Amino acid sequence: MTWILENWERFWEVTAVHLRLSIVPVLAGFALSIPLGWFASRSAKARAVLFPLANVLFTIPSIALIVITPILIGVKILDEINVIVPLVIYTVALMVRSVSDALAAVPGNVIAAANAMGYRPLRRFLTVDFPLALPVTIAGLRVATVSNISMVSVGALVGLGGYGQLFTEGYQTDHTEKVLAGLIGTVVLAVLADGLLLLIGRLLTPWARAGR
Amino acid sequence: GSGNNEPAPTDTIVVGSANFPESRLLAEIYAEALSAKGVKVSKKLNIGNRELYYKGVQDGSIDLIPEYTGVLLKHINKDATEVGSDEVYAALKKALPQNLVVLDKSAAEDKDAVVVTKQIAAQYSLKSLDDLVPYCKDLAFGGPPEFQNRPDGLSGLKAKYNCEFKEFKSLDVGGPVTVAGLKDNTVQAANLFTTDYAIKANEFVVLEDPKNVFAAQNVLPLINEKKASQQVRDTLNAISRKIDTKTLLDLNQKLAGPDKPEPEKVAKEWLAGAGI
Amino acid sequence: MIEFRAVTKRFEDGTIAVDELDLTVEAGTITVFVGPSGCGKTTSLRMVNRMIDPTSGTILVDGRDVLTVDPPTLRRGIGYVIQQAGLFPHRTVLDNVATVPLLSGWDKRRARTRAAELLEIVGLDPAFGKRYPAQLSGGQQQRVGVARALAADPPVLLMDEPFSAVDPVVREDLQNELLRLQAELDKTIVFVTHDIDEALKLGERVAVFRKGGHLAQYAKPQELLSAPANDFVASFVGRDRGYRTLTFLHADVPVHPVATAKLGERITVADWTLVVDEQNRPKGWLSGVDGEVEVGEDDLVSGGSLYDGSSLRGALDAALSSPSALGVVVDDAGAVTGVVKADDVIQALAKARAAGEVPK
Amino acid sequence: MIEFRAVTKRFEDGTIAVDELDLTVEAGTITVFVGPSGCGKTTSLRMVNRMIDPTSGTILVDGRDVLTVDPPTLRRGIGYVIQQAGLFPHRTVLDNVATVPLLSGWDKRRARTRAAELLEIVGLDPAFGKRYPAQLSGGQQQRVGVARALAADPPVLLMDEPFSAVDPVVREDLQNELLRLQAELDKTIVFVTHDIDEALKLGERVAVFRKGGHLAQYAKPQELLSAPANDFVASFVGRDRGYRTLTFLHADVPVHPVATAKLGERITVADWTLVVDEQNRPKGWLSGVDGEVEVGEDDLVSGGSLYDGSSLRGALDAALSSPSALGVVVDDAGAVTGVVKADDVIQALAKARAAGEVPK
Amino acid sequence: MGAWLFDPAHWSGPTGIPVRLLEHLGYTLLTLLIAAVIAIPLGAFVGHTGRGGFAIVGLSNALRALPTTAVLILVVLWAGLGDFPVYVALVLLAVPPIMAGTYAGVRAVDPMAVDAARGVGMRESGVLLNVEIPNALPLIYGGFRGAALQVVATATIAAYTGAGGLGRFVFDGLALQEFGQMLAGAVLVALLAVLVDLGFAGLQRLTVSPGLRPAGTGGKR
Ligand SMILES: Nc1ncnc2c1ncn2[C@@H]1O[C@H](COP(=O)(O)OP(=O)(O)OP(=O)(O)O)[C@@H](O)[C@H]1O
Ligand SMILES: Nc1ncnc2c1ncn2[C@@H]1O[C@H](COP(=O)(O)OP(=O)(O)OP(=O)(O)O)[C@@H](O)[C@H]1O
Ligand SMILES: [Mg+2]
Ligand SMILES: [Mg+2]
Repeated sequence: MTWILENWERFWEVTAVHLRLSIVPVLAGFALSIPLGWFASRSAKARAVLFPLANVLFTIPSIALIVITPILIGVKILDEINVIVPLVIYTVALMVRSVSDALAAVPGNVIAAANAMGYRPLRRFLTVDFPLALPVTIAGLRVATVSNISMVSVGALVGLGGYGQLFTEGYQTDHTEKVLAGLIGTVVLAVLADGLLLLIGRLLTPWARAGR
Repeated sequence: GSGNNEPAPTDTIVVGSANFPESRLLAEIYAEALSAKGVKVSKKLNIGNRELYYKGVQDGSIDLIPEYTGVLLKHINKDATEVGSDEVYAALKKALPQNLVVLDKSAAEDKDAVVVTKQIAAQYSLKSLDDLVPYCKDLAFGGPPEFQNRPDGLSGLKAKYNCEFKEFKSLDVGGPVTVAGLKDNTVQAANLFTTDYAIKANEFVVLEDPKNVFAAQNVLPLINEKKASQQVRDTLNAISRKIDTKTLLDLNQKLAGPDKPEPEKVAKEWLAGAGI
Repeated sequence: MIEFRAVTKRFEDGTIAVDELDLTVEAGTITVFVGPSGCGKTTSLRMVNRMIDPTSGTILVDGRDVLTVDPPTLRRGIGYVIQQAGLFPHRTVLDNVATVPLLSGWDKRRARTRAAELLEIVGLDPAFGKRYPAQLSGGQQQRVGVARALAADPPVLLMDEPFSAVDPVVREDLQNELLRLQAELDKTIVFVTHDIDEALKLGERVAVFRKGGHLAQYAKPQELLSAPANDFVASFVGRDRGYRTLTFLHADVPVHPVATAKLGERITVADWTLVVDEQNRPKGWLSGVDGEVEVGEDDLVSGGSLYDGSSLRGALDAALSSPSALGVVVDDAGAVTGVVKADDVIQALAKARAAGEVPK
Repeated sequence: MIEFRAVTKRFEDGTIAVDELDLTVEAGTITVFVGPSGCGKTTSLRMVNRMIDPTSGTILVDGRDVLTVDPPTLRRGIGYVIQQAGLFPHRTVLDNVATVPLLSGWDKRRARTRAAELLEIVGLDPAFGKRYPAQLSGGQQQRVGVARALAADPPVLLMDEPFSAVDPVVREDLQNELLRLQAELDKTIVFVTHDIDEALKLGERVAVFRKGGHLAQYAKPQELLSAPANDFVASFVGRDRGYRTLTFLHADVPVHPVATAKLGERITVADWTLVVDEQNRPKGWLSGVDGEVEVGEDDLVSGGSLYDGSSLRGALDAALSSPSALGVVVDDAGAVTGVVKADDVIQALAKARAAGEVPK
Repeated sequence: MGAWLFDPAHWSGPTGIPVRLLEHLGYTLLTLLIAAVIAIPLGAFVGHTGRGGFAIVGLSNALRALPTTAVLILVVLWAGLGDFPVYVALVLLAVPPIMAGTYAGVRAVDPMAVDAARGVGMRESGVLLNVEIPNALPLIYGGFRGAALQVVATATIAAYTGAGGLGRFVFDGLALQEFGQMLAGAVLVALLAVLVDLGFAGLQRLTVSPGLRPAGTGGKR
């Protein structure tokens, strides 16, 4: 803790990087997984392809992915994109299933009622299916966000890891406090993000707590 | 300091470092000195290993990084055989691609070395690698993964000393895992760097290398040719003149000290003390 | 008016859910589809608003072939109420009701004002508007479902077992409410149920389906009871169909005078005497006693059901349930006007039959 | 025998679910708890096997205070059947039924043999034993639920709305099955429902609860109908209570001879003639015609319900539903034995009343 | 990559692919075993009592946030080299999904079945062991298989501390600039993950009651 207080500026700096590197992939991955999840919820064939694919993508070691990404998309080796792309992939791999499950769990009679009232598909998805899928989706998003915050640290490999920097440095200098500082930072950030999403979820789904 | 994503303006020098304390410290010294001279500097420190950051130097992600003559030469040219300080330096200059240059080399050396604990040294009466030869086959050796295949690694030890270890354990690059491995006797000999304060702190014994398996490793700046203005060259060369191995040892000791100061701070102090 | 013309629905797996259905639902009436589980009631209903498209045949709503209308547009003009209401759990009651007007492009304020009106029409306090569906009882949810279906003032209303999830008491309330609404708003309603009592109560006409999507009988309720087309219909409408037929008969039954007495009076009773209160409302019966007695609460035998002049069924039950075998007749204020006898009811039934008022 | 002595249950949130309940369930009978939703039926039932513990008061099962018995042990001696059966989805039907014997330490083989027997007892093919609950229909699941509860041969059976999730036809089957079982096995059964018809049909005695956990009336079914304790009970047992009372009366009604004719015969009919088939089973009525006619299918007026000699209710309905006002009486083979008249039923009722057979 | 992967030299000896695969599998299985022993009782208990659900979800999310490498390093610094730090890091990784799956599974068991279990006279332990857990198995497996995927993927970090496993190929490939080796390592990891998942899918088929299969696969209806 004292390390954090004494090196507040540095800590704040890595925190900012860590935040940026985790928020961007979460948002991008979430946005991508909505159409994919929707697709999976509608088609057993899509599920049969997407879910195992997601599993396999998820198992690719992040180090490998970070090193391969620049070769695949042709950017500089030290670009943040090389951390962001793998994290987006992991996020999508995690979220596709959540979104698909969430959409599949929307009660059939509600969907029937919406159709019967004359909703067209897009509007129905945006104003009925998706809002009703929010609680489950957000539960998945919480997991994905937290995992992302944890995984950003591997970016330290290319000098980009946010708190991951503190781990390498602390480690190299046998400086446990620094490692702990990064660890505490990561967990606090994750818990805050988790809490924030929980809160957002509650605000967005006031009906979920209505009634008994 | 840490990277940000905007491409650095052309007049700014991006200073990088590898992810070990000495490299970071040297980078801080370079950066601090340059900015004191009014050069615009940004830092991108702690980039993994040479494989990664050298690509960064090549593709222009970073412009300047502290390097070691021997390993850099081997990195560029696997088959280089030079070992002496000046020969290595000369070969290196020749081997570098067009857009990169190295400035003057310093006297400071941070070499690979084979290190054993005091107990092992006593048990087998070891002083130099020659003494180790009869026991190689009984000992486990720890080092970074790349040590296995390098000419200045296991293959060199075999070729020049005919020393083949019982087992090789992939550990980290002269870092705490290797130190821990030595301490808990997981490995009996290991690859550390000569300026590592851990050697002193743990009373490890550095074995002499009479047959020069390990090439000279003089510290020097590797820089993008376009960014190497005369002012920059002068500043960095001035630094190199002031650094010797003793300096490195002292600085590393400071970094490893009980208060674990930030390299930036240590760099500033040293620069002030050195009058640069 | 809704017309099914030779409508068949065959699902992909080969199930024939509806088979050559010919049926006309008159405008401004409640038509009920009944039948055992899986007989094609829901399928028939959902073909009207194109939730399902028929395999062959034509469905006309007010003369227009539904297949020529784009489904969302068609559906906005047809109210649809389903079991357990199918309310949107994520919207307030008011916004649930305002759904169709909003979809049809009304502005928010107008849609909400209309929704609030509708809540009143279905008998809900507008204060419920701010709640979420989960905060309502089953019966209240059903009312919201009906309000939502009525929101765009559609001439046609489809209701698929809307009341099956609520308890019997609330269910009766909802049924009465629906009859009242229909009388007021004059919609064309198709109502699906598998409860024959509900069908008989609500339907101006009742279509009895049997397995395989066949129409077994399509008739007025009294006709189903008195002249079931076949054994299937007869067994489906169940026991008690003679008794139930009486529900639909409103023939006059002679009302006989009855001896009454007030509590505390001293009287001599030879036969059954009806004890009444100050407002002449029945309190119970006093059976024949010897000599003069003071009329006390304790001597009363509690009475049977009361007959308010509605149908022969009420008259007969009043007589059957009365300890004196005399059914007490009351006026709107609940005051005794006389008694009816079971024999008279049976004669009235015979007369009604002779006059052809009971369908054969 | 189950005794409730001044039993009160007040939940943590202050709800009084059961209020000072005093009630004795006789051994070897079916007692039904009815009442509107939330009136404390389930709570009362669950206090018997200590799924809920009372706030005050005592419950005795066969003379033993249940609070003195450790709940799992107590429960193994009391069968419990709940809505939708509550079967264990992960166990086969046979293993579901064998649950209690296994818990009580029977060896596996014996428990399974017993379970197979029980499946037969509740009318299920033992081949169902290998299936999982999800592979059964609702009605079959209910039977398994009953079999499971019977497995340890407990003297007492608690059933909480066990049949409410199945459709009306299956429900009637299950009710009949239960009556048969009870006659065979002579258990003490407490049965909860909110369907008054079910209560009247199954209960030897019926306890009517009202909101707040009060016992409104505890009586035999016919007494509830003919002498409801108060307006709440009267309105709860509903309209038609006079007519329903007839269900419990088995007085003799005179059977009159009737003119019959066979299809294709040439006859002269002056009055209503009952047309029968070769086995003397009723086909329909032929109304009075002038001159001689050949009896053809087309001239028949379809008949009403048939009277099989059970209760006065059936007799009256047969008469009321018949186009000739004559209720057709049939024997077990379905052959016509004569006709009954509504008047006779009404007289039989009066006689029964006079004889005190109808409770006051 | 293909060249590296199919080079027979890489398929034998103490540092060959089969040995590394087995080592990796070993880390994975032991980790999962330890994690299951910790997480299943915890999740089941909280699911059974219904108390502390909020805490369990929060805790498992917080645990997920722990960067595995950092934990590994920290434990190495404290406890020295060896397998111990690897297992600590991997177990911490595996616990959250298993715990969350178990909790959710037990919560999702049909309350009617649980009520019936008490009603027939099962004790609380019996309710949990004989009804709740068997019925929660599909979701428990869900969490478990998720954890298995993550552990297989992450067990590569064992190489970081000099231990074996397929991570060796990834780390060595990286250090030696042999992308073929690195990619081969990654592919082998993915392959092993698929195999492990298939294995657990088979185990799931064997141990989950057919009565719990989604309608259609459980036999005729
Ligand atoms: N999408 C479908 N695919 C195949 N068969 C179907 C489909 N929908 C309904 N069926 C079948 O068509 C028949 C009629 O179904 P429908 O839902 O219309 O019956 P219902 O009379 O409404 O029954 P219930 O009273 O149970 O609601 C049934 O046999 C049913 O299984
Ligand atoms: N655990 C509980 N905590 C608080 N109140 C409860 C609880 N269980 C039941 N109640 C309340 O006690 C009252 C009686 O409930 P009970 O379940 O016995 O009614 P019921 O007659 O079985 O109703 P239903 O016909 O709906 O099953 C109700 O008001 C109910 O809300
Ligand atoms: Mg239906
Ligand atoms: Mg209940």
